[in-house]
Amino acid sequence: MQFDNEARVFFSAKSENESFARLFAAGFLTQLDPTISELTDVKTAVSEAVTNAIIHGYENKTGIVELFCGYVGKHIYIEVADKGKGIENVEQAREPLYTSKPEMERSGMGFTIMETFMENVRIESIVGEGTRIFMEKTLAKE
Amino acid sequence: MQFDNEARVFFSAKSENESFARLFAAGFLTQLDPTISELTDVKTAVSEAVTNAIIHGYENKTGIVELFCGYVGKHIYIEVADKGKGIENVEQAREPLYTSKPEMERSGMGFTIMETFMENVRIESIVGEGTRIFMEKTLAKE
Amino acid sequence: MELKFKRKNKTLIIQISGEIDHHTAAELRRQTESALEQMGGRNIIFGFQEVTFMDSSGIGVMIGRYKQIQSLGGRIAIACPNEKIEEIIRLSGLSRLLPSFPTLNEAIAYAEGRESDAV
Amino acid sequence: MELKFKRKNKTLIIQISGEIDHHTAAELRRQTESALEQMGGRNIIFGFQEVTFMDSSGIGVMIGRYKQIQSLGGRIAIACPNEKIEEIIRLSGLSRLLPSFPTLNEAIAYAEGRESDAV
Ligand SMILES: Nc1ncnc2c1ncn2[C@@H]1O[C@H](COP(=O)(O)OP(=O)(O)O)[C@@H](O)[C@H]1O
Ligand SMILES: Nc1ncnc2c1ncn2[C@@H]1O[C@H](COP(=O)(O)OP(=O)(O)O)[C@@H](O)[C@H]1O
Repeated sequence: MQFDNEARVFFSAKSENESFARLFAAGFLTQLDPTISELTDVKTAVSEAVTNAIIHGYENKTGIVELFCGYVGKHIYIEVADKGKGIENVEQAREPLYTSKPEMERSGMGFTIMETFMENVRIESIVGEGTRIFMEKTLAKE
Repeated sequence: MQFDNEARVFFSAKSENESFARLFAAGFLTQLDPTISELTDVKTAVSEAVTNAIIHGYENKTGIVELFCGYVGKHIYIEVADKGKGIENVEQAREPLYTSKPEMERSGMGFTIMETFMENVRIESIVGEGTRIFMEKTLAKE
Repeated sequence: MELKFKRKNKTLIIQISGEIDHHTAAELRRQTESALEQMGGRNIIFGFQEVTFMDSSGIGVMIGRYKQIQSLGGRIAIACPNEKIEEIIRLSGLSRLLPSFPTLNEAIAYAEGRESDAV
Repeated sequence: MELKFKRKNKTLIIQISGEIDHHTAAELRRQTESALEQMGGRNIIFGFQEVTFMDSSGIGVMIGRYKQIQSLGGRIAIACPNEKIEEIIRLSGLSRLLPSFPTLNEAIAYAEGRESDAV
């Protein structure tokens, strides 16, 4: 895929980096002059996926999270990936309110929020190898 | 090297991304609670190195710039790399006011600024393969 | 994220400013529990006036507190969330358990069981 | 980066706000040249009051303008740079060609050749 502009970051799977990941996505995409609402949608979806990589993928152990942002015109592409434990049942994971970690006070709303705030959310996951989330969004043209 | 926290980004060699690169470094390092002066030093050095990768390394053609930020305690490590044309004479390149592109109104102060605002600036460059700049800085402990 | 705690009648009011994510949610949970212990209170109001960001980690914390409070017969309400945060609460189907109000006074009235006063 | 141009006597005053880097320097150069053509002026003052960041690309643009202006017998001055930006100017050894002043009035006095007025 040929992007107009792209950035791919690899960072430590630490919860301090969740806000950094949002800043990264927002900072890169401001070039497209998005609305505040669009920017919040992307930040929220990125936050969900990055948090999942840290707490579910790596279960708070060390690891590296990958975050990609790219765009063609007003169409943006986001990927979030980890090389953690993977998802056994992707259908179940996508269900609203389903969480494998209720003891950590997770709400099970992560994927639902990604699907609501972004378009075409795709999950690729192999147990024992890791997970990659693909998301897209078309920004309003002014 | 084992870092307390690290982030490595690869982005398109476009001048729009110079401000993004500064935001990236500043956003990552705010976790260390630097002074505004320290943050400006790092942003300025990153800006110089990233600009050099874009205009000298790739000569404004397409390419990917790499920027790494990591820290151990209050000691920070920055790397900026390109796979561009490389530097023939590194000694000369480091000289204040030397520039190979005076017609572009370059001042030749890039490396001098990196050396003033950061510590241990090291240049690795191979003609035809690319350039990698290493910089360090120890932040004041409060 | 920064928190300010205030007790009014039987209600603990928690004014949150900044971002609520998984990283700060742990702190929100810890401090809310210790404020409940030290300051007491049967109801909780989360003041969202100055919350600039929240993801589903915030929902998790609020459901957790709802379960605690509900067993004591108390109520939880959310005051002044922005539009996007209200959408996240609505999505989670929590609007009935954790209703949102545009003003702090309306949230207090609900929490103290005097809805009609505020209307 | 945003630019505001004003003409005062023989001096073109350019108020810059935002960040000056290689990306914005091209615009600073272009707009300064076209303002000189349209509005005239023998001297230039770069107002740095609202400049939040500058790297060596800014030095390049200012040296370029210095060469242009000098050949016409004019002067260039910098008004209200912050400490870090002054350090960059000093490093480049440009303080004599492009002197900095803490106020716009002092910069104008220098540019118009009436330094003594301002002291
Ligand atoms: N990156 C990941 N690696 C492994 N498992 C994941 C990952 N992301 C999500 N999951 C699984 O999918 C479930 C649902 O995720 P989500 O909807 O985000 O809810 P929550 O994070 O609140 O549990 C998680 O509880 C977890 O079991
Ligand atoms: N990444 C790079 N790739 C190739 N050449 C470089 C690179 N960085 C610097 N150089 C060379 O070193 C010279 C001096 O660099 P610098 O001090 O930053 O000044 P300037 O960018 O103003 O020319 C440049 O003019 C260029 O010839």
